[in-house]
Amino acid sequence: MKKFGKVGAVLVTLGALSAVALAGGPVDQQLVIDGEIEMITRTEAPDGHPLDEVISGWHYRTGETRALEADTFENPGMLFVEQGEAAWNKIEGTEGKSCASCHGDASESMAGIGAQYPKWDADSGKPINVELQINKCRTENMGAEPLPFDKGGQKELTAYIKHQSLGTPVSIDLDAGDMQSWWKKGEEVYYTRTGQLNLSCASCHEQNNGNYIRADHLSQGNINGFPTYRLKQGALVSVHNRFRGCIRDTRAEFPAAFSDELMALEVYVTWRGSGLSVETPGVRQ
Amino acid sequence: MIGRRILTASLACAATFSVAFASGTVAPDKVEIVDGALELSLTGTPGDPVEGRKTFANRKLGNCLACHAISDQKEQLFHGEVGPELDGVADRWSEAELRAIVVNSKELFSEETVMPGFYSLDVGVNVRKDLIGKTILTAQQVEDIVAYLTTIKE
Amino acid sequence: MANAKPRVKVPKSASAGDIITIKTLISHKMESGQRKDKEGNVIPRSIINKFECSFNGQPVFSCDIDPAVSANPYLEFTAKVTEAGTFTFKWTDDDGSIYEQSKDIALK
Amino acid sequence: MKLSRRSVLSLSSGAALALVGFNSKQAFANAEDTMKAVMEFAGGVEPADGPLSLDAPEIAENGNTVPVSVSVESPMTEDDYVQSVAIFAEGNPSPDVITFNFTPMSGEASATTRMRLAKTQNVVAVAKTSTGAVFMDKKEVKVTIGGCGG
Repeated sequence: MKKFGKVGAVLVTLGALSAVALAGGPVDQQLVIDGEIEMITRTEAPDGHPLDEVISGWHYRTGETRALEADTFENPGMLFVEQGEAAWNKIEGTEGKSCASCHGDASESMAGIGAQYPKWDADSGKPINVELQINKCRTENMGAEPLPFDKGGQKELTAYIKHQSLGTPVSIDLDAGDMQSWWKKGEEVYYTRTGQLNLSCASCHEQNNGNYIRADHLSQGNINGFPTYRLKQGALVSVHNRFRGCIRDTRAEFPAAFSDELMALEVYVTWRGSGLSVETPGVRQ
Repeated sequence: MIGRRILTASLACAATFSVAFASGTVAPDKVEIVDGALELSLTGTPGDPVEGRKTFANRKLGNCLACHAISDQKEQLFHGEVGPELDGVADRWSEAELRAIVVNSKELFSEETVMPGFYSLDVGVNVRKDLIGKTILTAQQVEDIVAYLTTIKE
Repeated sequence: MANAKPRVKVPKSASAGDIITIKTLISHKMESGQRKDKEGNVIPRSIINKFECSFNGQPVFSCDIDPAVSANPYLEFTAKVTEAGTFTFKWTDDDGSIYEQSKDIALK
Repeated sequence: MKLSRRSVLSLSSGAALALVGFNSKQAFANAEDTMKAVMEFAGGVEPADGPLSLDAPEIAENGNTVPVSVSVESPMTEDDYVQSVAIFAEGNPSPDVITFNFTPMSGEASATTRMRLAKTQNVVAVAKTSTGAVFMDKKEVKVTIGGCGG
């Protein structure tokens, strides 16, 4: 088609403008947290992945933001991880138990665990994430109310649990139960265009990762840093909050947190980031 | 694939409608892109390039700078790079082609393009309730942007 | 703010005459008083407005904070160590709450 | 029920309006207001160029959290030390950001914090010494604009 020739010719000259030129693409740097923990932030994509290399969103942020994540003192997300630790030890519910009553020291009992979620839950016949696993524990073992979405310390406790896997490569078990069909459903959600702006996750994070959309440097949209500290909100942001925010921005109605649609998306997007170190709490723009 | 229209109308046929359309506005579901072009104004009222320049930059309206860089708007910081740079766009495309691209570029390029249709009901699923049946821009805003783009020559 | 909780980083020891770097971070939403809620009402200002650091009772560093400081205020500054002792840190909230922390330092 | 834009936003667990530092539509300060604040801080002394440096990113990834550092070369003795350094933002609703107060026990006159910038603008730092000298430094920080119009 002749029109494509024209478009292609223009693409070559991209970035020639001077109205604040932004350097594109992921930054070539290694993330080492506190000068000790060497993080895997770029790795070969798993079989069947549409991209060759899986890259953490950390590489797409500015030097100042990258530095914040590399230092666990300067990372403001760690304030909330500490609050999550307090929640871990807090006795709640009719059974007089805290998380620690059964699981003890999280640095031992939860090490590496966060890297394996979402996980197949045979009881509900669905995948569950860390947030829902916490609620399952609360209702079944603690005699406590489930935490509502993003409230009651849910983000903090989730971040605390996932932080115990800092550095562990993301690896979810897609052979368990019916995980394959949830993966498939998640893939469908990922590629479905939504809203008046008619965009899918792939429009930005697969087709355009590395490009700037205005001044926003599009990443691959991996979620290995979640719950993540977002500079914009000055707070921890959960995966489902971000999913909903992105879908809303396409000018669409957006699904409920932990709905089947978003759980399937979490399974699929987590898989897309397979092999990346858990960065929780990441620091993003 | 979402509601791609089959192009059946000929240019001559579109021309015969011009009298009827001159006094009114073509509804988005009546727009017919023919051979990658839309010869006739959507409104019959000439576009205003000065308004078009503003609509182009306005983040609530065209938000064109989100994806396209253009030297003519250097006073605006941060131009995106998701779509092609638009310098000299009027040398590469005719007014009728530019109108078609702004209205619904999916009919010219492919369904794969990221560019939204700014005067099209060819949209994604689950459109926000208050926007159902509405286009991103009005017909006149499209005409204004087209008038602006036709001034962008090398 | 009920859950404001400070974090402070001070070296455990230093030689006499060393200038050390101190980092502090406290969780606080720093409501600027310049925003409106969904109903259009101004959300009242609620910030930490003052921070003070002393060493063995002597003032080392302080600051007066305005609403333009980000949520979860971060402060980094230096102190000259002349003797072993205790650093105390104090944050003052608009609502009158005071948050305090202290850290000991030894001489090498 | 017809959902208004506002009610739709309210469904989004407060992500849009409730959490950012400043509202986007409000009056902003300007260079003139800022100079007024500077002169008040400086006690009427005209600031000069001097051993004060202000460090902030050329492009801030997000205007709600912008790192900023100041540093003044000074002997920091009882006789000659930097008393305070104030930071102002020319394009915020109010120019005041923070005032750092030092003592000889500070060892150095340097400090770092994180600030909110409502838009691309100049950031100004002014230092006052115990000997009555006043220095100023200024830097433009470009604040990014998000892609999704929202």
